[in-house]
Amino acid sequence: MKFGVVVFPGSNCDADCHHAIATVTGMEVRDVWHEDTDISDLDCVILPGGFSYGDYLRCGAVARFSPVMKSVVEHAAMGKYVVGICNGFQVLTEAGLLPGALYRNDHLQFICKPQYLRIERVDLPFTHFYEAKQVVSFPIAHGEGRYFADAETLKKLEDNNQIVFRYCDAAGNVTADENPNGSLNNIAGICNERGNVLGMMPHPERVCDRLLGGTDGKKLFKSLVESLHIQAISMRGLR
Amino acid sequence: MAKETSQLQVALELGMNEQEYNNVLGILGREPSGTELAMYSVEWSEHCGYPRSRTLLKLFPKTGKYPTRAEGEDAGGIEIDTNCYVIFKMESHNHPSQVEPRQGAATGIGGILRDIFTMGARPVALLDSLRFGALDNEKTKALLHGVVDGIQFYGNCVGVPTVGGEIYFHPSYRDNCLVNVMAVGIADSRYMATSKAKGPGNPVMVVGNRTGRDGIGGCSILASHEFSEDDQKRPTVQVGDPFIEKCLIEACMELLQGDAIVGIKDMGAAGITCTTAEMAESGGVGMDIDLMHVPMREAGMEPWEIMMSESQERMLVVAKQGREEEVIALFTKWNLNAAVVGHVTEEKILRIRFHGDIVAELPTESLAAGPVYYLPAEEPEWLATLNSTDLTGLPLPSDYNKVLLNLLSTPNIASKRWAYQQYDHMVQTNTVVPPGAGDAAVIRIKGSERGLGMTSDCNSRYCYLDPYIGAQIAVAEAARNLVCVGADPAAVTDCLNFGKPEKADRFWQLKRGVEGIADACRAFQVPVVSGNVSLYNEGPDAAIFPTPTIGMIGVLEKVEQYATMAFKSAGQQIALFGVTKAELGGSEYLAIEHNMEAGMPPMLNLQAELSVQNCVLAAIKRGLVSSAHDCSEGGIAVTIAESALAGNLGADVKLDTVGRADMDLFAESQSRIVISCSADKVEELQQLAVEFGAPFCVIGTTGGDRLAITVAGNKLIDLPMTEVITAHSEPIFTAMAN
Amino acid sequence: MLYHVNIEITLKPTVMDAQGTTIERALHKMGHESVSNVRIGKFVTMEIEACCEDTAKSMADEMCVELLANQVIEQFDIQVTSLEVAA
Amino acid sequence: MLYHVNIEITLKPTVMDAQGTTIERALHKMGHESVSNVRIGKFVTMEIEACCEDTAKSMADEMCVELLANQVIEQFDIQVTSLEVAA
Ligand SMILES: Nc1ncnc2c1ncn2[C@@H]1O[C@H](COP(=O)(O)OP(=O)(O)O)[C@@H](O)[C@H]1O
Ligand SMILES: [Mg+2]
Repeated sequence: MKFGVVVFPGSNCDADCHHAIATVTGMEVRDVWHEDTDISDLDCVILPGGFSYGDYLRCGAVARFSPVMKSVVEHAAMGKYVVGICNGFQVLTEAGLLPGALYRNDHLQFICKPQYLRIERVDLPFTHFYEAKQVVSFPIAHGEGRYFADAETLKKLEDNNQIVFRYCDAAGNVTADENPNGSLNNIAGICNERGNVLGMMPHPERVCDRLLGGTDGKKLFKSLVESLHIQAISMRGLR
Repeated sequence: MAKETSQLQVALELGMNEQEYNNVLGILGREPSGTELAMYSVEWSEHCGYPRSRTLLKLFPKTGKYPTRAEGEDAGGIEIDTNCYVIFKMESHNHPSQVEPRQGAATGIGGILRDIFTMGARPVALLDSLRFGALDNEKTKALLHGVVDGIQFYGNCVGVPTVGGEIYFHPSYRDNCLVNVMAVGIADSRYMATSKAKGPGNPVMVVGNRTGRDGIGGCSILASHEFSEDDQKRPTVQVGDPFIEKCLIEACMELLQGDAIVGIKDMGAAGITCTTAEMAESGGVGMDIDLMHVPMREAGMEPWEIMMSESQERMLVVAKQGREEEVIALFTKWNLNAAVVGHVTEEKILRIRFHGDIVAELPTESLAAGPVYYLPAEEPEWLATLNSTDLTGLPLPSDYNKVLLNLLSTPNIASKRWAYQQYDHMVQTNTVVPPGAGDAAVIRIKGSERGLGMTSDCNSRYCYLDPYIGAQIAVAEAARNLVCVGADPAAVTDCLNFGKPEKADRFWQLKRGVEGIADACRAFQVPVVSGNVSLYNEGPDAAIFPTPTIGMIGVLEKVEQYATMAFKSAGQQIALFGVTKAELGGSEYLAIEHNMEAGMPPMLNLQAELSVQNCVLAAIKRGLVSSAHDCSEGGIAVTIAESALAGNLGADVKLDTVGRADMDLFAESQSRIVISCSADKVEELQQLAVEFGAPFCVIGTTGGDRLAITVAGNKLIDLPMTEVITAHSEPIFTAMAN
Repeated sequence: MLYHVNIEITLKPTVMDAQGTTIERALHKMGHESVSNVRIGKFVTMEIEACCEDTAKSMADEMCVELLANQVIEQFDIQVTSLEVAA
Repeated sequence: MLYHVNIEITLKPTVMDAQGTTIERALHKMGHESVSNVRIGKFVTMEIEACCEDTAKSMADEMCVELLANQVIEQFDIQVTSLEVAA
């Protein structure tokens, strides 16, 4: 069971993800330089936060053309897992692996703070250790996390239950006041139809240690490991 | 060269004086070239050579509790664990920020970060100490907005958390804001780098960004004629790119893991001039450089422009002969330039070539051997009267609730969340005590059980009233803030922001300030490992308040043993370490309610301070304390209010009187810390206090949704917490809302 | 032939432009009340070597679709001008 | 009269445009080798109610100096076109 964390020039949460996943899951984690194209050894690819290529032009716009992204697209097509966090989420939308786009926060400022999220789906490889509608606190830290999709795409997302996290208050109420960036429908994270690609603005890797004020993020990575187990077993079953 | 101007005129235009020009003639035995003059003018300037402050800086202690490295490099540090060094430094970017706040602040961060990683230390934290004019006018708001935007723009992208700092507002900074940035790095002593050039024949390389006409406006006197009327060609502000800096950090860290290089130095002021001169000088060698090989951003640059350029995100590297390809390959991997521009020479001459001819050729030492000035110092005549102002006759407030709310909402005391929530203060996943949670920030060090506390402090009003005591208080308060988060005060960096040193009263302030820092640091056994001097901070009518900003690092033996300032649960005991004195001089209360900035600053007894600090630190380590918060601006009333609002818990407190209720509540007496603890810990705390000889008394309990403070039997303060919270949390958001 | 290409990229009308409205508000506050309809966009200028104007245009178009614009939220407009007098 | 104003804001030629360089490199990597001199700027469009074109222009000029452009590192260019046929 192996995780890979992609390192683009300008990524700055790569080491954080590496550390969090290794300590929480005890699994093997390796860094993947953005020019490497062989990621066949990986079960799950993480696209970390940061400012890939300085976020020039648009966040994630240039990173999407890094050689590794071809392989990430194939990796996803095989049904393997991909998680994009913050800048990684932006890369996934730019690459078309997830619908919609992320742009400048409505208040036009970068914002870094703990943020309550409601978990909308717990039947996913990323979330099955959480309880339905559970409220968790993950930090956000972004200037361009405002989620947008045209009306029909948005309807499709809602109809297929592709919204995984929504910004909410401590009690789980999804209100405009709790929306930190103007995202449509308070969207903080979504998955693709197949449910193997996840994109989210909040940072689970930042809440994996009591010392840092929270451990709500652990279950996300533990869920993944568990799912990989099950997947491995069922695959063996097929032979 | 503009022929009709004599070289002496040029020298004067470059800010040299006649004596300095004659020194140059003496050294070279001939008329200097324009490039040579430019090089001497920066190397001998206050900015690089410290001719006016160098002698004072010698007063600072260079050793302390922890093994210290404080000499010879851009930044210094202490060893906090086997092979684990903390490297840190503070630097000012005041004038650039006043001209262009966003880029000024941004490039300030870029510069201080390079000072850290050039030594082989990975930057792990940033703090920024900011000072502006009164927040009531649009110009100040624009400056604050621009500076904070520059810090978030550069700091967030480069991936170093901004975990602390301070923001003060005072009219004396209206035309000269202060932007002091402190960077902290962690180095494995086995991979630490030096900035000494060694080994004749070794290649000298310029790596990182390309060189353009950034920040050379000051030298435009040297412009040849076809350029000189068009200053568009010479932007005087540097423009920073945090993405390039991030790549540069990673490339340098990778480079220093190997052994391909001999030395490395970051380019700051007068980039190639300073780095070649200082690396050669400290290595006792010379260099032969050909500017033709420097990677350029624009065509047609003149040699002196290339030598003076302050283009950002560049380093000078001395590699080992035959290893240059490795170095180039490594930087190319990160899309950065790397080019061999010359080599180290036996002979201690700095020789600069351009298009085949030699444009500068000077003895290496001569650049470092600049003049030293001993300036007259004189106490300002207005000070004595100001100090002896009689404050005993002041009218007492009629409504103490109102006074407390006013204090909580003055921009100097109100929450700075508006600023720090724009900073990524969590990246690198080490931030244990984030901004707003304690008196100092605490970060963990992955792979070590140690933790690091860090803070920056200076109450410049105290320094204005008495620079010696004010500077001592800055050191004492920084240490106290560290103690309040459970950290043992360990080492200091400083940034000396003062006025024009040629004015005797300004120089007196500088001298007394330095003496105050030096004496206080000795008392705390903390070395001054690094720092920076920023003089000539003057508005049209007066100098800024003297501002010797102190940056201090503390060590937590076990990072889990940290403390914060929030009351944790209802029904806990509130206690005070230290004593309140009958003093109001220099207090925020005096300024806000009586609009006076007079009297003497609070008195400071370093022994009393140490007993309180050592006692509280011991108490925190033993787990006796639920919260700790020191008394500073606004006095004990504000301290209690802040612990209450941070925990969203009320409090009921009873205080004795020193004679005047406004003193009991708002005096800024030093060496005081308010803690909370569970009732069953009180006795042990009492014993501990006796052991350490620290005054201690229980003053109240936590709980409820009101803040009540009774003085000598009269309930003077009684407010719903909601009101307290609003007063403190909203003012700066409101002021900055467009 | 060498062509100068100017590409204007703006948010689609259906995408809320917080920047434009904020700046409009600021301008009004500064006393420029007669200003309305403020919108912010970015533009990219470049030179393209191509056989003819249409090719240059279609190349620019391709670059916009691939990289320069994100058509989920943005629309773009391309202007091509020749930098040489046709032979 | 109502005027349409188009303001182009670019970095001064001597100021580093790392963004432009990075985008150019990306375009080359994507096979658009014939592209050069890529520079990126922002533009602001607005409508101004003014007595005459010159007034509109000078108002826009003021706005650039005060708010829209940072003249330390940026330069700007203003185009004014009337939206009505003069009476
Ligand atoms: N006020 C000060 N206190 C202690 N050290 C100082 C002070 N000012 C400068 N220094 C030290 O002098 C050396 C040169 O400082 P500086 O010129 O700021 O470095 P840089 O070359 O990075 O600009 C550094 O080691 C710095 O720490
Ligand atoms: Mg330096």
